Amino acid sequence: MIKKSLYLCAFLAATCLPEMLIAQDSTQAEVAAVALETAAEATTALDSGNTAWMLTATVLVLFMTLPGLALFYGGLVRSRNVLSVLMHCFAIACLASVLWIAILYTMAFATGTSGWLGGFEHIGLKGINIDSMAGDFPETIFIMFQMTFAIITPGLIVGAFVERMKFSAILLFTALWLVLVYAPVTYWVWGGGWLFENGVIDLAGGIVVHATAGISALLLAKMLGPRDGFPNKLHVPHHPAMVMIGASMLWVGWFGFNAGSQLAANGNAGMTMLVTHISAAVASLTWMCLEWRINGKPGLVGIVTGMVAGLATITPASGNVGPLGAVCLGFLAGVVCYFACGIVKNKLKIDDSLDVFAVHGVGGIMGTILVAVFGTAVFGGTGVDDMVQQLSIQVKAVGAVVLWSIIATFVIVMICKFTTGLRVTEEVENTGLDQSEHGETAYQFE
Amino acid sequence: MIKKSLYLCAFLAATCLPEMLIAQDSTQAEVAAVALETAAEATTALDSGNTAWMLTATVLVLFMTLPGLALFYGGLVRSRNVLSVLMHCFAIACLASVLWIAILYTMAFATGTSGWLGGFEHIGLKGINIDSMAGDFPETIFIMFQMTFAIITPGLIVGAFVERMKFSAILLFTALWLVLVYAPVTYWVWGGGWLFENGVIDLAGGIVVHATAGISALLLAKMLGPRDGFPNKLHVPHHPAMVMIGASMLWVGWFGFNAGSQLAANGNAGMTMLVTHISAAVASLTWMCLEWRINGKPGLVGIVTGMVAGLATITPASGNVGPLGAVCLGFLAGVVCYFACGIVKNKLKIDDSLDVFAVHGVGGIMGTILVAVFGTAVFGGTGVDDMVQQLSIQVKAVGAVVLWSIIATFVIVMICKFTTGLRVTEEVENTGLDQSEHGETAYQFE
Amino acid sequence: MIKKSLYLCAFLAATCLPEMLIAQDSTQAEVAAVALETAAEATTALDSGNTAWMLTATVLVLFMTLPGLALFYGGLVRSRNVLSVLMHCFAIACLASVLWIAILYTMAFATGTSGWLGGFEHIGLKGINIDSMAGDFPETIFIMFQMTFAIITPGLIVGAFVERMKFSAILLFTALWLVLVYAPVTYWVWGGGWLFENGVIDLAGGIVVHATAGISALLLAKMLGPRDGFPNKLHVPHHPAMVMIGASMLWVGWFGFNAGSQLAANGNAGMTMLVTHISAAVASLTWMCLEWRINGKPGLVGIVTGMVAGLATITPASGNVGPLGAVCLGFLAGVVCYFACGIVKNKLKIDDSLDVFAVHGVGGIMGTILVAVFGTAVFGGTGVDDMVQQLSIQVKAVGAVVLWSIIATFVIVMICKFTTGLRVTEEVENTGLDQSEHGETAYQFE
Amino acid sequence: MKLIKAIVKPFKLDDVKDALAEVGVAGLTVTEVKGFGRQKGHTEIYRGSEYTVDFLPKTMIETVVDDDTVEQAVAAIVKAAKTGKIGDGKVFVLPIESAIRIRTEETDGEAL
Amino acid sequence: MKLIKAIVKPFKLDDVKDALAEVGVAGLTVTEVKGFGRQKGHTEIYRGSEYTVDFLPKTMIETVVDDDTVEQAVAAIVKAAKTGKIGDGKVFVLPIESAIRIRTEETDGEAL
Amino acid sequence: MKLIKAIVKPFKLDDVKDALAEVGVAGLTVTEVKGFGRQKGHTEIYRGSEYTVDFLPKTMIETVVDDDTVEQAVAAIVKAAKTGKIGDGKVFVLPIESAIRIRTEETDGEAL
Ligand SMILES: Nc1ncnc2c1ncn2[C@@H]1O[C@H](COP(=O)(O)OP(=O)(O)O)[C@@H](O)[C@H]1O
Ligand SMILES: Nc1ncnc2c1ncn2[C@@H]1O[C@H](COP(=O)(O)OP(=O)(O)O)[C@@H](O)[C@H]1O
Ligand SMILES: Nc1ncnc2c1ncn2[C@@H]1O[C@H](COP(=O)(O)OP(=O)(O)O)[C@@H](O)[C@H]1O
Repeated sequence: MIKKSLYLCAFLAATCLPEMLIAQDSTQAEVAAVALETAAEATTALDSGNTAWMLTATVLVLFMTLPGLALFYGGLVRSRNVLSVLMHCFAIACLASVLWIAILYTMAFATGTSGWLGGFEHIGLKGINIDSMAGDFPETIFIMFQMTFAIITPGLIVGAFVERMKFSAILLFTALWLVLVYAPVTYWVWGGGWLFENGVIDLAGGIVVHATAGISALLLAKMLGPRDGFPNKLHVPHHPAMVMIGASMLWVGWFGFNAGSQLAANGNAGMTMLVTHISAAVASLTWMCLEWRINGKPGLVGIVTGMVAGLATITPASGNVGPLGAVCLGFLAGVVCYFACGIVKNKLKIDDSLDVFAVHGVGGIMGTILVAVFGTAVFGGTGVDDMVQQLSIQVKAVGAVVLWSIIATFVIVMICKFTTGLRVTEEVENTGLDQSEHGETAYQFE
Repeated sequence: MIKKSLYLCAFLAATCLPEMLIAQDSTQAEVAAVALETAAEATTALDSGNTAWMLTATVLVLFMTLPGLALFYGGLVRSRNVLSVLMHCFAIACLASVLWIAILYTMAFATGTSGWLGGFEHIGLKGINIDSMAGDFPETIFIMFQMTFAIITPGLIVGAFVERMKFSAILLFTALWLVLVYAPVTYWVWGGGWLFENGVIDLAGGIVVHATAGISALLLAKMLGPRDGFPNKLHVPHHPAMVMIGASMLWVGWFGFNAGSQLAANGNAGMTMLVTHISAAVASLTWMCLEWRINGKPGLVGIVTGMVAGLATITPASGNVGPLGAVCLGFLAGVVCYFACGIVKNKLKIDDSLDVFAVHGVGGIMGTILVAVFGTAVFGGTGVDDMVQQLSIQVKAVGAVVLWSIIATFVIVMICKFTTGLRVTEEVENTGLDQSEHGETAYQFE
Repeated sequence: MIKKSLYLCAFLAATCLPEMLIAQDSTQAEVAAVALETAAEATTALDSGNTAWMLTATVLVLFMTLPGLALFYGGLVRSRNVLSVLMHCFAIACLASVLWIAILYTMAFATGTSGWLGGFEHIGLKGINIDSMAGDFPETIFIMFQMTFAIITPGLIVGAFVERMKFSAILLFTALWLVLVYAPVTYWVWGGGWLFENGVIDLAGGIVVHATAGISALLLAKMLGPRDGFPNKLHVPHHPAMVMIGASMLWVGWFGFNAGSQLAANGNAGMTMLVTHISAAVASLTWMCLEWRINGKPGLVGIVTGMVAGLATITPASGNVGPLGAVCLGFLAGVVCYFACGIVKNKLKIDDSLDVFAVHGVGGIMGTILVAVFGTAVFGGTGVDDMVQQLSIQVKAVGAVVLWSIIATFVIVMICKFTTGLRVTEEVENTGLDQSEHGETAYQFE
Repeated sequence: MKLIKAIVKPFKLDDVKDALAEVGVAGLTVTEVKGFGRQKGHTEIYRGSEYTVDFLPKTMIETVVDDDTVEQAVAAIVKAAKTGKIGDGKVFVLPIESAIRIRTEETDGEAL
Repeated sequence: MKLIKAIVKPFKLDDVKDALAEVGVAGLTVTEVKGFGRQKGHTEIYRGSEYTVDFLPKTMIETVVDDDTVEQAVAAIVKAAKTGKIGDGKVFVLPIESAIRIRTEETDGEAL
Repeated sequence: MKLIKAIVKPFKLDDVKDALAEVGVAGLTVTEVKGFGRQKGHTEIYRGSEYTVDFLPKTMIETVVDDDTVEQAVAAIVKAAKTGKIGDGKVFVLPIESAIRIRTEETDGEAL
């Protein structure tokens, strides 16, 4: 398994070479936005307020996955598979943590020699100590904060493969995906890589998190095949209250995600929190009204899905838009993601089971592109002076990342297919993964 | 719906006129406690520590509603109505958020021309930007922090009408109530209005939150009529564990609520946290002992109800009392609210289904009045020099707010009655709101 | 009950006398690590960032117990006893809070006249006001922060006696245990007592929390006797998802526990957070792999138990080890605690029902001892210069605390036996404690 | 002796129980079941997709009665459970050969 | 009239329901049950200790049919529920003395 | 063949199962039910108000046995389930007309 993934790395490195040469022109990021001086260079004094906020934000983002996302997803499946979903999220979180300190952090954030991949100086957190600083707070906290993003991103993909994928395949997929997709893209956008150089805007992960996860989820779902009974004989979510609990945790945690991405407790963080909240509220109401109108009844699963769509959509834009932009993005999130769900299921006929692409992928991409519009002063935004130019950068960034996600995910899925195998047997699917894969039963109410 | 509410606003404005003229005498708040300089006036430098705490406190208070309060209430109803309760809390949160930025914030906190209502300069958050400050932290965070209060207050009222009120009526009620009750009262007490001018003490919402919600809940429950089976054939709480989870979230979130209301991470916040906790613990134990003695068995729902009573009671007083005062308030909360529950049901015969009035209303009012006693130095408190005078101010404030809440709630309920209608049909009530109003089923354990 | 416990205190004081005389040599702690100047002495200015972090950390640790630990334990028992477990945790939290302000805080942290027990100057929080400082943040917050530790520690013991112990006995046991075990040991290790003087390392409670609770739990479980059906006819955990939710809350809360114990938002807190997380992740994966290998299936309850083991183990060491040490401790936690569970049940034949000793006790003791190894520079640690000497201090400290815990717990259990009685009747055990002891039913899904 | 097996709408349980008590039937056993019949299930819609829920929640009441109580008991159930809307349910009567009360080992008529 | 009581594997419920519909049986009542038989339960292992789970989740389908439909109905159930693996379950047939539809008070054959 | 339908206290399930195994009955189906009888329900008190819980949790055990095993089986159940306290439950015996094992299509005696 490890051997195979190393081999793949080599293969991909070779593939990238030509492109790398082209990108060579772009000068190194002079001052990385996520200012990561090693301890030696650190000159900024520690700010205890910013440090306090970053500690808290890190806790919040971890809380989003454990148990937030796990519950959000767990409530949507059948009762015989709920534990498996929680297990997926939990195991992925642990695996991502270990890989992050081993290799991903350095790949994503150490100064690289090209715009394509970070350096390897911090492999195994080499060179990091108590005094290492990331701007005016400790680098250890930056490492942790970013780790929580590396945890939730593959966690999002879980929604695509629930109720049918082998646990061993999930672990292998996650490991390879983090190395081949997440770490490089993070470097490109946040770590000082070529998209960062190009001036792409993505405060908290419309590209890095939602686009990568959304696209990969869609492709994985397609390659994995649908659940038994798709699309007409599926079972209703077994526990909508669990979905709502998870969604609420996502909402509160998302303030750590977005406002934490400002890396300081300041006016930017405040505005980010505000617009994040507005988008979530507007998207929720929008989705609710659509359901009310179209289905006759406003549902709980619906309103909270709208909320997630609103949050995913504002994520990349939350450092640049004002309240008005947030209202617009929230509204668009509600409408577009609502219809995207139906399109994926009914037109594409892909069993992206918990709508990872339609909600996160579509939302994240939409926000990434529209920040070029709503980030302009006209809409009360900041930081976007030339809308057209920014638009082209954003589109290019999305395009490149989507393309790379597709290629890499395809390769990874093929690897899994021929090593661990992808799907459980039909019998296991019938019995449920909880019992068959994990030897446990979810509810024993006697 | 919107037209109607505008009409109502006009009507009420007219009604208020005479009173307003009387109140005219009171000079404008010189320095509003919640010091809201617009960016132009801001001179205080940003304090990152206070900012960090206010970001966190905001997250905590949102967490109180989503999912805290929702679960606290959801576990108390029948299993066929649990989703509807979660939906109420969630939709109310979204609606309150949107109204807050649209109009409520400016009504509550912008400098007004009389003591009765804030100005309209910040309508739609006009004039707020990244640099706007509220004291030494960004105004955006102040807006968010206060928004979470506007979210939870109508959320509390949910407990009065569960299992029978129409969803459309709930939304209309909430919108009107926020405009007519919450925003004005907030201005009176916190925003620099006439009660603020009078020197009323209410750190975190004994009046603004608990008294308004409690009284309105009682009246609404009365006007709505009881659930089928009240009072002798009601069903037991379907999920006490859910109640306890929600209550625990309320407890931890309440530190954001109370200590956050100090608007700084300092000694005041510390003492507020301490007395808040003490009151909760003492009230819990008091309630538990009462149950043990009276019913023979100490129950989980009971102990956590005691906790909520203790927290509601200390809320207005938590900036002024010391540990001893907290012990006294906690004890009184446990005893008085315990018996209040029985009185509402058995004497008043009102189906205030989840005891909003008996727990929040009674607790909040009691704390508001008793802060005049326990805030004196005799009881280790601070800030109350003349007990008798303070007592009269507190009583006046409670009286005025209760009166206004009753009048406004009555009008609002009548409006709902003649537009959306108030109650679901008997058949819907029998089937349960989850299925009938929201098209979902809570537990599908196969 | 109170009389009896006072009597016991006297008895124990007498017993301690000889030892106290020996310990007399050790000079008073010159500057207590947890620097608690009374207001009069306070010279350090308040740091709002550290204050913000300590407020947050306090919230996080309370969240660990309510509802974290309660759910972690509640999901592991039968459905007829789940409410009783939640009730135990909740009532213990309230009781510990009240005792803490009454007497425990001063016993644990006020300057004592010997190395054995703190002074009584802060009894009932006498002398504490808004201006009292603990280093550069308010002492009120320090009191609250430490209170949350006094809440969770007896909470951990709940796991030993679930499904069979009388509620009255639980309350009495908890009160006596806090006075006789928790407060003294806290003084010894953190409050400036003899172990503190000796230079023992225990950042966040390997000794104070996990060793005391673990050992006492084991002895209590032994004296209480096993549940009906132990060891072969026990029932499976009724709600593994609840276990996972609780465990996740423990994980996020543990950052408050460990990083909060640095009492500042600085580089130490950052590194503590990082190593805490690493240990949890590694231990989880280790436990999962062991289960996979040994049982054929990796389970959810297993992986989260591994997580708790990893966290308990790193706790005392988290201020001294680096990432490498954290990986090693996490791995050892996974392996050793995994097998310890089996040993307690199958070899010792003690029904320590939810493995308090095997997970918390063993983990905490292991971490306490191994910090002497992994805290050395060789393993990238800090603060341990002389491994052998530190090892001997650590072992001595563990030995003394274990011994004292055993003696005191034995006495306390005997007291309970002859006053409240220890166990419920067989009929109550059959019916379940929820119904019989608390008059409630957990799940009423109609 | 007969076993009466009635499948009714869940919210009618209390009414049926009371009606049976009135005709002297004071022992019964209740099971939560899911029913399928003329009353069609419903669809729930999540994120734009329809999920068919074929089965509806019903309550099954089983009570063993003396031969001469059967008719009254059935009539009582029918009266109490009727709403006149589709899905009201059925009552079936089955023969019972013997009955025994565990506590006292009384049999047949005495066991009820 | 007969009561057919079939205990089958839970995931076969839909197939059985469809099979019954094909032979004209359109009313049935379903109960989630736990079964014990030749198919042995399993052990779940938590923290190194084994817990025996003796009972397996099964689904009980009860349907009352006319005498002349019994055979087809039983055959349909057997066909639909069979996997050939142990634990497929049983079908029992019991006599029914009378049936009544609550809504209309139609009896016997008409009640089904 | 007979269907034995026993309603017992939930915590007696294991004992009854073991007792039945001893007399050679190795197949049974269990349903969680709520019972109403001489043993009165209880009240739960929340926030000072009483809620009557009429129904008590019971466990229904159904097992089909050969005619000549019925007596022993019933006796075994009664013995195992008895506590002597009110609410111990009942055992009813019903006639069965036919049985079939789905997996093998064996019928009657062989099907059990
Ligand atoms: N033939 C049958 N055998 C067993 N149960 C039946 C049968 N027909 C109907 N039922 C039960 O009765 C319930 C109500 O039947 P349905 O046909 O929907 O309405 P109605 O009784 O008003 O005609 C069903 O949900 C099912 O549980
Ligand atoms: N004698 C019986 N009486 C009632 N139910 C039975 C009986 N024997 C088996 N069952 C039910 O049928 C299910 C399947 O039976 P089992 O013996 O495990 O497999 P198979 O039917 O393939 O021989 C059991 O789980 C139980 O619910
Ligand atoms: N006539 C009956 N028909 C069906 N079930 C009955 C009947 N009488 C009692 N039961 C069931 O038996 C259980 C125990 O009966 P109960 O009268 O409470 O005690 P006991 O069996 O000791 O007299 C009841 O809870 C109910 O489930």
